[in-house]
Amino acid sequence: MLKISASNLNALFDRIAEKQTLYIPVDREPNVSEYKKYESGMTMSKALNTVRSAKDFFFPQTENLAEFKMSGKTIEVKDIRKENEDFVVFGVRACDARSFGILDKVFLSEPVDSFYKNRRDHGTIVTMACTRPAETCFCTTFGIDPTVPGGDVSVFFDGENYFFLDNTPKGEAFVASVSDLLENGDASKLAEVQENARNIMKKLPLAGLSTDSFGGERLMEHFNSDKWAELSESCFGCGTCTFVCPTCQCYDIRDFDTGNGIKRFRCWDSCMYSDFTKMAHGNSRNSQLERFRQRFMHKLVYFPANNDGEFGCVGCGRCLSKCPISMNIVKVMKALEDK
Amino acid sequence: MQVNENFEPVIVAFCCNWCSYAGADLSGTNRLNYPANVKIIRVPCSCRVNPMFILRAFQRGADGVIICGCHPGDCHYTSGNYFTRRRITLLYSMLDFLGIERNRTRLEWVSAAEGAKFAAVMNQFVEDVKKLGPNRRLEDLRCRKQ
Amino acid sequence: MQRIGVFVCHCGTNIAATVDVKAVAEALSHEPGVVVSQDYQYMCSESGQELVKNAIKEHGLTGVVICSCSPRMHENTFRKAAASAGLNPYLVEIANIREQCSWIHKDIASATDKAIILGKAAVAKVHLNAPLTAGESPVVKRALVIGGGIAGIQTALDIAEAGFDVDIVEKEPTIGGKMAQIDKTFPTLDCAACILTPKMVEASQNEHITIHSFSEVSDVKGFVGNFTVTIKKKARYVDETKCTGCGLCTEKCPMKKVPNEFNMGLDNRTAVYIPFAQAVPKVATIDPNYCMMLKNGKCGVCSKVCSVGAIDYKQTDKFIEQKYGAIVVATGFNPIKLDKYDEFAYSCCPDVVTSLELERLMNAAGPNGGTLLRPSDKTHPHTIVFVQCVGSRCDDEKGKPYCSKICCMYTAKHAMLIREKYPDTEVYVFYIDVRTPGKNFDEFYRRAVEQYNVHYIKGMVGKVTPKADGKIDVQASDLLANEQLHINADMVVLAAAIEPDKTARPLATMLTTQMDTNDFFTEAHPKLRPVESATAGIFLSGACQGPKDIPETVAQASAAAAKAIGLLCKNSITCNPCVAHSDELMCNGCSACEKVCPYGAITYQDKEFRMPDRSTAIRRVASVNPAVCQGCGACTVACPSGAMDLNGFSNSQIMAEVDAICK
Amino acid sequence: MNKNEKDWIDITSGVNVRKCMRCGKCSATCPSYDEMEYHPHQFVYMVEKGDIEPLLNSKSLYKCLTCFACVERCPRGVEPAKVIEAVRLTAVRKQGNNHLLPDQIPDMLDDDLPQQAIVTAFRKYTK
Amino acid sequence: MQEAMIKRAKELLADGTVNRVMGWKKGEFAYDTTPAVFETAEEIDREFVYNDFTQANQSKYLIKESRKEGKILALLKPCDTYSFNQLVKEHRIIRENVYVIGIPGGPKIDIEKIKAKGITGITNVKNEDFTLKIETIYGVETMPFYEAISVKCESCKSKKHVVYDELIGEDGDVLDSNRFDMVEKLENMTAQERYDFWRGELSRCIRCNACRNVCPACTCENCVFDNPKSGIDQKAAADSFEENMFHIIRAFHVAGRCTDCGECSRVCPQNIPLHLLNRKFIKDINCLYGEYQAGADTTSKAPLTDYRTDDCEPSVVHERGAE
Repeated sequence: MLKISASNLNALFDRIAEKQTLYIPVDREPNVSEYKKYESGMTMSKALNTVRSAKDFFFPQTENLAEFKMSGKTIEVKDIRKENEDFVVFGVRACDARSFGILDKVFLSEPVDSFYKNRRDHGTIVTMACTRPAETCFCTTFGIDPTVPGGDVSVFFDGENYFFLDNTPKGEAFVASVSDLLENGDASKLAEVQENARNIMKKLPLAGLSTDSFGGERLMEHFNSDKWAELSESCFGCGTCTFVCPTCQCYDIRDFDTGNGIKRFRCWDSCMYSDFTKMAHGNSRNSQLERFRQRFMHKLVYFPANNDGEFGCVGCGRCLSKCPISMNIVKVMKALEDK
Repeated sequence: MQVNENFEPVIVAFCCNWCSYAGADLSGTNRLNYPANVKIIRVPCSCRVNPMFILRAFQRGADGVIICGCHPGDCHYTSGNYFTRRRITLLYSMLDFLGIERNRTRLEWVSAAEGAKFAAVMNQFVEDVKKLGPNRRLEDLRCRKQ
Repeated sequence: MQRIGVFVCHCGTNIAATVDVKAVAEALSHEPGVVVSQDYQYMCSESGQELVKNAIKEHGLTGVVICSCSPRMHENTFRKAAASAGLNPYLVEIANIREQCSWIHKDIASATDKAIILGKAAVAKVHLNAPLTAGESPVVKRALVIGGGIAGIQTALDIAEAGFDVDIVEKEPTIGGKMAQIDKTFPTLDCAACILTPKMVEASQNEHITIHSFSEVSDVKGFVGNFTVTIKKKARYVDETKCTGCGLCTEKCPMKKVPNEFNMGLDNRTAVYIPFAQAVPKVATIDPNYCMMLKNGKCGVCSKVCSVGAIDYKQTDKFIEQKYGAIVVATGFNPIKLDKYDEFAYSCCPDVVTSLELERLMNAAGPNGGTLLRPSDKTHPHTIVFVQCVGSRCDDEKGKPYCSKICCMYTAKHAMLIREKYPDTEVYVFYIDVRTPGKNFDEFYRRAVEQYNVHYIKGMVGKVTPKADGKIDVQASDLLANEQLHINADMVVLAAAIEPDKTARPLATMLTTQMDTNDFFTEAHPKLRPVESATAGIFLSGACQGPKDIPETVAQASAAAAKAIGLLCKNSITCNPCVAHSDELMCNGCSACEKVCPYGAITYQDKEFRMPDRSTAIRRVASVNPAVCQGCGACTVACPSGAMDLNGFSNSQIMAEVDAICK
Repeated sequence: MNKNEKDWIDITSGVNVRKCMRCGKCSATCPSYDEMEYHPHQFVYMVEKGDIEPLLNSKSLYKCLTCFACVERCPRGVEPAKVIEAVRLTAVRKQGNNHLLPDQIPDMLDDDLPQQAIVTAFRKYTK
Repeated sequence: MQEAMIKRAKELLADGTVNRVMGWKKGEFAYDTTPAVFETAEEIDREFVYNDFTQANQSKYLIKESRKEGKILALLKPCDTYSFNQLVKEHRIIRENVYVIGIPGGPKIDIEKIKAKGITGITNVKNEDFTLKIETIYGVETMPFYEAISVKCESCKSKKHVVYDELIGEDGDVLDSNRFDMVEKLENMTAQERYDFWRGELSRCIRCNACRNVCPACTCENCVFDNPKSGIDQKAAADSFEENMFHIIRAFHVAGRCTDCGECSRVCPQNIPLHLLNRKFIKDINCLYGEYQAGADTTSKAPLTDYRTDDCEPSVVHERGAE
């Protein structure tokens, strides 16, 4: 397997950054990491995962869709679409890597979201296998093996060297473009590292969590559950869970009058918000209970119902650590599951 | 600081109907010059000026915002400008705290008789804002003129 | 879709000389919604207005922008023109391109650019203008006068004269106030009682006047034309309707050692009393602090002697509620307390008196039957020293910063009266300045000096020391002679500063009227609206607004009456439609707006609402009384929810202007 | 008229002499009035005019007992005693030396003299 | 402490004083407690928790809860009592429908501070003599208690309960807090430095609205930022201006009403020190208009709905500190 030693990693980054924009996770504060555009000398974070997910690169929080301008009494529409430049996201974890599959189902099915597709076409996802999962991790619940992270290229770390495994043609091209920096290496230690990580996963507090009680066929039962009242009681209706979630894909389209023309943009929206999908008649989900239920029903029931049983959650655990009042999908699943 | 001679700042002035707007009228009646950069918005009382309006002006490309009201104690509505004074003091303090240049904001008391003061205040304010250059710290890039 | 007309005025050359008016009209014609854009020589002229009116009709305009002189000049002109053409007058906006553009700029290009921007701002605003209708609110044809002194009496008589019902609320058992205590009046030296008491009687007999004596205002609600006032009628333990004022009870009452407030405590009265012979209403009152029957249930003499059975020991405070269209405040004044002025020995020497006490000492109905005697030993004083400005014009917290205005004149009066009646008495007046503006006032003062030989000395008294022989040493400076004087006096009279009555401050809170730091009521405008408070429907009469002598008080009382009559004559009041309004669905009832409203126009109500989730909820929400709101907008900024907005200057309108200017 | 001197007195006394409304209550109340050539109100008035030279040369300076009766009673808060004090200080400084030196004190010391008097004397007669 | 609270809560439920109890519910881990309403003694026995991690300010829930049938028991920490009082003052909470027990407050622990040490896989946290013993799947770690104290508790303003019907434990005093230190430090920076600082912080904002939705002073029926009619509604921190606008206006709307409970910073997923904006206003109000603590009572006039005729002019802002 091709490898690079940990000490040479930055040389690799420099090389990538010569040709494309490279994003790597860096520490903002100790063990709090975020993706940053790579600049020479940056150190990759050792934190397990970034605060915000990697979906931002393909489905940014806001993006302009079109522009109009009133000149006199006529309206001129400006098409601002343009081909994206190539970029690389390095260090994506297995959970986030899986989330692209979920987002693709939404944005790449007909009608194709050309803005999303443009970014997907030009972005290379380099993943990083997990060795030290946290107590909030539950990706295995959704059948994800964090030691085999996927993406265009999977990267494994055995403590000394980073090993590269391409999974797609795009990944193959990527590895080829940096192959002169890589060398063939002994990957024998990797299996041990992976086995070790898998064993830890089994010991995690949420290891026993199962999706058995969920899926499209359980719609009415869960929808009508009397547990929602209690579960949603303390929800403040903020969008934290939604915005840190790698799979949440809802957005709103708005017009912004700049004074010199209109910019039509879309921005993330959250089904937890009181004005989500507000229409002329008002709001379709008027209570926080309904809104709260919507978010979890979507991930656990509606999404699998429409997508061959695939759940809309990847178990990254971000919402577990970020919810202001510590209410989250795990608590919902545990409350609703068959006892 | 270098002054860009070609820079013509956009200045929004909120003037209360009873004193400052009349003061501005008086400076016109007396043909006292002040730069055309200043555009006045008439409000019933300085206490009608919502911090939102001030921020909105900066968002949309204003380089300076000035509020003018009756002198304390002379408010047509007896107490409006006292509230203005507290609100605007705190708002300006917050803008300062966020690192926005101090001279982009001002509050002045101009009575209906102080046409000369109105012109002098505006001349000074425009000059101060010119020295600062265009508002970059509190603008909305989307609104920048192409 | 809006159909907006823009009309650019040349104002002769006033605008056209510096602003290219044709270019302005051309530029504005391209603004969204503008269907007609014209310029004209004089837009405010008859034919200019015709142009606007015709355009409104011809193009079916929904909004009009006039680019012309200041709105303070002709806004009303154009609003009226629009109204006559069938357009709501509040759909007219003015862009001020004269005072704020053509007159201040010399460069045609930049002035034209600015005029276009101002025009665009007005167009942007007029897009959001809403038709407004001035509301009307009915007027209750009854007035309340608070205070039954000469100010209140005069106001009440004048209002009654005009045919309106008027109630006087007086906190003392009788009306009459301070003037009833005064002996003679300057500068004519006629007897105060002789001119006041007929007015008191007239008030009591006027069919339109109701006197609530021994009563206080305890609550005021409502607004101009429609106040609801709760009046507390304090228990006087005597049935007013039965008492004939015969005075037998006062003669028989065994409790005779009650300090007589009417005579400034210089003599005593009984526990059941009638303040003075000409009291109106002439009804006895029992003082519960001294009445033995009320204190410990032993006595009951008055009840036994009263032939009409008017005594009622079980009487309690009664509250009556009444509606009024106008309220006149006439709460008057009091001399300040002098206990902080140790140097004048007022607290320790009975022969150091205030001027008001001297009035009683000299009054025929006073404690000495009109003979001036020293309070200490009832001997005739041969040397009397008057001290001016005691507590007036004082910078410190002991006194008042203002001039009490009346002291110079009444001191001259006192000096003159004493010299007239007791020519053997030497009278010294220590003054800082003698202030005598007023008809026949200076002549009066000069008479005191020239004809009556009163010794006026420029300088202040520094120290008053009672001596063992009963005399009083007055140490003072004569500034003109530059010497220090010691006068061996028999009496010292202090011209104490006057201050507003203590009841005025809580009353002002109830009325939501403004007061200055000295607790004088603030007039709506110091020159042009001197008898109105800033709160509509509340008028000011007499010394509650500032120190005044009797002629001035009466003049102001009649002026306040005239203003009140002007209001009461109307069947309804037209309200300014540019007032605040609350969006009840947004309001969260936090009370911030109420706290900043200078007019008390905002009240809260619990209302039932249908909530978005189809449930119903009782919510506390603000509502603005459009008759009271003056449209300042303070509440709109205090409201964090954005529930409060102002007609004519709405958030969206102002922001549209901002946007247009910054574009 | 010595403007500097007047400014100096204004500063050292901390008194705004223009607040005086010429009522003369300070002089009326002054226990040392008869001892003085210039009286408290004159100090205030003359300092306001800038007519300071006569005051500096007058014994009146040292007649003020600093009893503060004038300060207490002045209705305008002018504080004449402080003005007199400031003039006195001007005089002391002008002459370049103190009127009282510490060395002289033991000779002058009277056993009955209260401590306060010594302190007061120092305040009055030294820089 | 937890036992005493449970005992008293059950008593009050049993004697009918209240029909509900507002408390905290145990989570999946040692630290993820959730505010919850309990209706039965069984629920309380099973799930009620009060420990070093029960940080959430519960006063905001009481707006809704106090409008329901019957009386609710609120267990309020000293800081929560200020928020509660302020909400009573603003007529948001119906005081009669809440039975308040004052309970001792923090210092509470911020789990993020433990995680910042690189400690992960946390299964339990024990406080043993001010040393935290953190059990993880990777072994046991220790750290000093004080290093894990949450930001809001680090600069606690008061240990005094300003409102309560009864107390469990002792009442404390208003503290001489260091809470303005950071504000002062920023004030002493140059304008450019301050600008850079706040750009660095606010540019991270993702407009999740957690700060606003958790804030006990933000109780509008409909926030201006959600109301298209307000003209300033925004859904996203689309650029630097909107980040500024949102946080300035929010701080302004709560100025004089913010009780400095610190929830805004606690819940921010991006760790923006939002409380500094509120503290800046509190500090200014204290300096310019006299000491004022929102929530300390229910009668005083709030500084922004009050004035003095001799208030300072806004120019003081321009005349003090560094430019």
